[in-house]
Amino acid sequence: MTPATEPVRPVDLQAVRSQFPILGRKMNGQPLVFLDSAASSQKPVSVLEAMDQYYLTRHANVHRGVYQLSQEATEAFEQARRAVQGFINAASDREIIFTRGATEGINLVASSFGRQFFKPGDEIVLSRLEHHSNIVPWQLIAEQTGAKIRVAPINEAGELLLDEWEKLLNERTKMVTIAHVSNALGSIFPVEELIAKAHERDIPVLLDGAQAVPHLPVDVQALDVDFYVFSAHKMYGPTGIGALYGKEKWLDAMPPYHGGGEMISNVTFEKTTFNELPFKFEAGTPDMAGAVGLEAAILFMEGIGLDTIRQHDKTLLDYATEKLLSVPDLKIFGNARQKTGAVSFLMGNHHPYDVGALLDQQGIAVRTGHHCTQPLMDWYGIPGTVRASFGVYNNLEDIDRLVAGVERAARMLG
Amino acid sequence: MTPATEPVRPVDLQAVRSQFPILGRKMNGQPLVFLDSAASSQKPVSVLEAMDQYYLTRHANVHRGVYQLSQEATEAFEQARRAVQGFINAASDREIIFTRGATEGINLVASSFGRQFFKPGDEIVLSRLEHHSNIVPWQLIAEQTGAKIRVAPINEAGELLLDEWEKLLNERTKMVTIAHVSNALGSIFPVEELIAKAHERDIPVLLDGAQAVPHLPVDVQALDVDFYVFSAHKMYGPTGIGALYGKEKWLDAMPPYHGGGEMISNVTFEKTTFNELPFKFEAGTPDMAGAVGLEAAILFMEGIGLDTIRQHDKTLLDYATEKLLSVPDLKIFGNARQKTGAVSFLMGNHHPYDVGALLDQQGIAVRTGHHCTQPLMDWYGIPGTVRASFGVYNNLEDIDRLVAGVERAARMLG
Amino acid sequence: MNEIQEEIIDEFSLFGDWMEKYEYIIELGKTLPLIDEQYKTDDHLIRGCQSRVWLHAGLKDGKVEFTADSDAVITKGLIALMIRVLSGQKPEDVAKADLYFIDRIGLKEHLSPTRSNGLLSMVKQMKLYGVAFAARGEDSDIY
Amino acid sequence: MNEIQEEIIDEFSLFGDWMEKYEYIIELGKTLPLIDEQYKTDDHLIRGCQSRVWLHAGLKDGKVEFTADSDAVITKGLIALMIRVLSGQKPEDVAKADLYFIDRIGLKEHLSPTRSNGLLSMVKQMKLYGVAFAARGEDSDIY
Ligand SMILES: Cc1ncc(COP(=O)(O)O)c(C=O)c1O
Ligand SMILES: Cc1ncc(COP(=O)(O)O)c(C=O)c1O
Repeated sequence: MTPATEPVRPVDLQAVRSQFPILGRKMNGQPLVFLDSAASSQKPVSVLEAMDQYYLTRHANVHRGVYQLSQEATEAFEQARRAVQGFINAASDREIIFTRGATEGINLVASSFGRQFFKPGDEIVLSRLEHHSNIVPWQLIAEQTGAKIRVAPINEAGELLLDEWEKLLNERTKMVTIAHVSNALGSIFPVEELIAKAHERDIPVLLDGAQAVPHLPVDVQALDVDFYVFSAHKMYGPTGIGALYGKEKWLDAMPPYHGGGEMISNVTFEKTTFNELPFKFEAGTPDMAGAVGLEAAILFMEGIGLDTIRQHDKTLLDYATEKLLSVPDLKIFGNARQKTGAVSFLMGNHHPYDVGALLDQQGIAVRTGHHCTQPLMDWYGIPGTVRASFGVYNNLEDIDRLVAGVERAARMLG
Repeated sequence: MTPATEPVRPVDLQAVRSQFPILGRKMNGQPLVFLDSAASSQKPVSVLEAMDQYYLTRHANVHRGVYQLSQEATEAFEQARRAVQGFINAASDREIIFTRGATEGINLVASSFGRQFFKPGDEIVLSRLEHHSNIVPWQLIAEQTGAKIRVAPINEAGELLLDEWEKLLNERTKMVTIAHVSNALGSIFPVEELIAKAHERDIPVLLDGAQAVPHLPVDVQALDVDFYVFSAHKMYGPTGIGALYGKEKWLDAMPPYHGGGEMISNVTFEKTTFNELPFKFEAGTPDMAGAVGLEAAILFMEGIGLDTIRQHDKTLLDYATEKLLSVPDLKIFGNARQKTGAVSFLMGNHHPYDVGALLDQQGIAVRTGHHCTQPLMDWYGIPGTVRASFGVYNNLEDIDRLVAGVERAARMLG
Repeated sequence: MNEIQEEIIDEFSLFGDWMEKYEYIIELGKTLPLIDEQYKTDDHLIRGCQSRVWLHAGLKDGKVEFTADSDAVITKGLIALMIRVLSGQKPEDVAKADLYFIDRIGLKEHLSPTRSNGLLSMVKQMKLYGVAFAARGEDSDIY
Repeated sequence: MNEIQEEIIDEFSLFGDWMEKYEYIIELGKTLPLIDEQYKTDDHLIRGCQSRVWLHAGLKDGKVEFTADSDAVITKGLIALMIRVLSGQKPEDVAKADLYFIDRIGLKEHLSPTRSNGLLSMVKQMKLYGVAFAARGEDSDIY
């Protein structure tokens, strides 16, 4: 996030796009323009190959086999863990828990941390623009423990009101849980500042990094963040896997989440003791192939260069913003100074569903609706937006097609 | 499980083995003999191709997209659900919840059913030979709710003592949770009888089918079972996915498990309402590719024929049992009349680790240790066993290699 | 009822491309027999993920009459087509209607359970009204 | 200490195949300086998933002395090798020992963190004893 001192190498779009054969598909007779990567990105061939390779040569159950193949599978799996550790610069691979995705990571922390530390009257602070996955798990644990949720307001532009936010923090605050990047608006939150302020009061902070890792370099040690979650499928990796980073001191203090194989040290009907980190939180046979796929996704991104990815996203976002604003009656939702990955808008008074359906007829895939952020949409007083979001494979032509498609839809809707 | 009236077609081993390139590997200079399918089976190429195909042509996030590609992905995912429904003959696809595997399925039921229905003093009945994944989740919820675990005894052969088991059932019993097939011993439990007896007292029954589905046809409606769980990775499918079957009346009555996207109907900070089945229990972006892989695994098994698979397993098990019993000083653990999939043994007084390590040197992959069934091993008074378990790709030569390997290990260990 | 379906299929066969088809659907939306404002409540709401649909049914002279509304125009147009086919039919016929025209005019995807526009739930609801009226057999409002 | 390692490497270089190697390791198991029964408690247990290992350390004449036991014979043999290298060495040398011989005699896989035989934890524990004795500097038992 520090500005690059030397010029950043641009993306070799042709090389990158050749890794994504799906982009060659036609939809409703038109070449596909895929602008829904924030929901789930496409996967490069290298990720699929890594998983196939794992299955074809190294698969066996992990961690307890005395035989060679099991050892190779374990090594593949643990190497993937170290890749994730490196990707977000965690201090130790013991702090990396594989999960199904961001949602499971948040549920794990809410349930396990919450059952241990939340008391009636305690408070959990989040923001108005959180994804449902960063709201509902806290509602569930709040109901079970008697804790309360406090909602930090944002301004019209989609920026957090820092002063208002700080006023919410007090001695009852037991957790701050907040998006690093908003999926609905693209806002980047000033997380360094938020974390520093929360830590002044000894409040731990969880960052929902689902929309951050595909676009920004993340350094959990530099951030000094307590928990960080993300999903592989939004960063060119497979479905069904993601990671939870947690500071060792917290993970050690938290009770286990699921029970089962792998996470135990000793089981009797009288007393069961639990395994050490990270295994304590990984009950059952893990998704080894998924972990290997996530590692391949990290290699894919690092191969292009995180700076290059960031720069390319900025190019797309700036271009899209400028072009869309030139469309009469089009209103962009979310004008934060710091943004990445997505642009949300409404076309006149037209329902986003109508615009989306007409874009689909033109081969353009965008997301429409509330983007799992109903409280935010309610606050704006709208049913939802049309959201175009970007992957490293998108080009300026995709944006041109989008803008032309929106204009055409607007003409048809009258 | 009904005896076949007409002769069952034998497995075309050459065709089947050609689907598993990993079986051609050499280990420690010897051709691999893979006898650890109960821990995790190998995957046929068709499963990998189905997943690749999904990613290369149909991937997008599911359920909420207005565009074509998202619809195709949703259709692929929901078709996989119907394939699972058909595989176990569930009444409705609303009763099929995708999970990470058997462990997560049991945790989901224990936590969600338990929080709703367990009161202090209530009892959960399971057996002495359960896998840790069917013990620890119940210990965790018992601790939270004040319920108690009652352990049904088995005999030396590894069979449930039906009379003793029945005596454990009473008006405080709120759940019977039991393996369909034992992973450590291979015993098949008389689940029809168990379910009928439990239902006489209105007690719901969960079957841990992790080791059953790879070998036996399962019909949840004929069984009238309340919950059924299994993992894809033990039945030729990918890691990271499995399924929970639950009768609709139970799933409807249970509170949601995880919070997040997909599982909600409406979210406000004041009140969140939940989606209908099966989505209520599937928070977050699901593992679409994993589901497609599970479907491909079902097609693989059905292509061979479940009767053929069952028959082949019986051939392997009978042959292995006979041959191993001919080895002096070798003792088989688990001599239930009904068995499938695995044979567990100890060689004289030798530690299973020693035998396993020497088998590994000969290219033979078996599992050694407690097989995540410590209470069972404690009861036998042994540290563990050596377990050879079978997949549809194993042949009699594999068994011959195993027996020769064990004999050699025994000579070396003296 | 099938005559009406054939009529619609004929109409749509005239369109050269998707644009003309959708322009027509959007036009149709404006002809939708609108639900009385008093019924535009949560009771009459068929919640789809994307667009909301309100539906009301009554029985008049032994025939079912539907009125509806939606916040999305394309959805309105599709409902208008459905109502054109099902309104004014006998309850039994509504209950067992086979709406094959949707497929034939190339709009099947809008009725897929994977499209969360609430349309499929709406068709189900319409048929349920047919069943209910058939069982009661006298003129009335349901809901 | 490295002389002993070289010695072991030489010995193992004589073996034609894995069988002879393992037969030798099994033999070595019988030479393991056994831990005194009184120390065979949970305090001295290094729990691996598969085989259990008990380890005791003392300091005599400024040199570390290890005794141990395991329920698995191959594990015992491997420990015997480790003790042959590390017992009788100065605490500082134990603390910073580089046990390269394991790799050279082709047994590296037994020390992998993915092999849950407790051996890797044992090596760590032995080095920790080295560190502890070096810090104290007088003859004693630890644990
Ligand atoms: C009987 C039994 N139950 C449950 C499990 C847990 O399955 P998984 O690790 O795939 O969740 C296993 C597999 O180890 C098993 O054999
Ligand atoms: C900001 C944010 N948080 C959490 C999630 C949930 O991620 P997943 O569905 O992969 O668990 C998403 C994705 O939809 C998201 O955008």
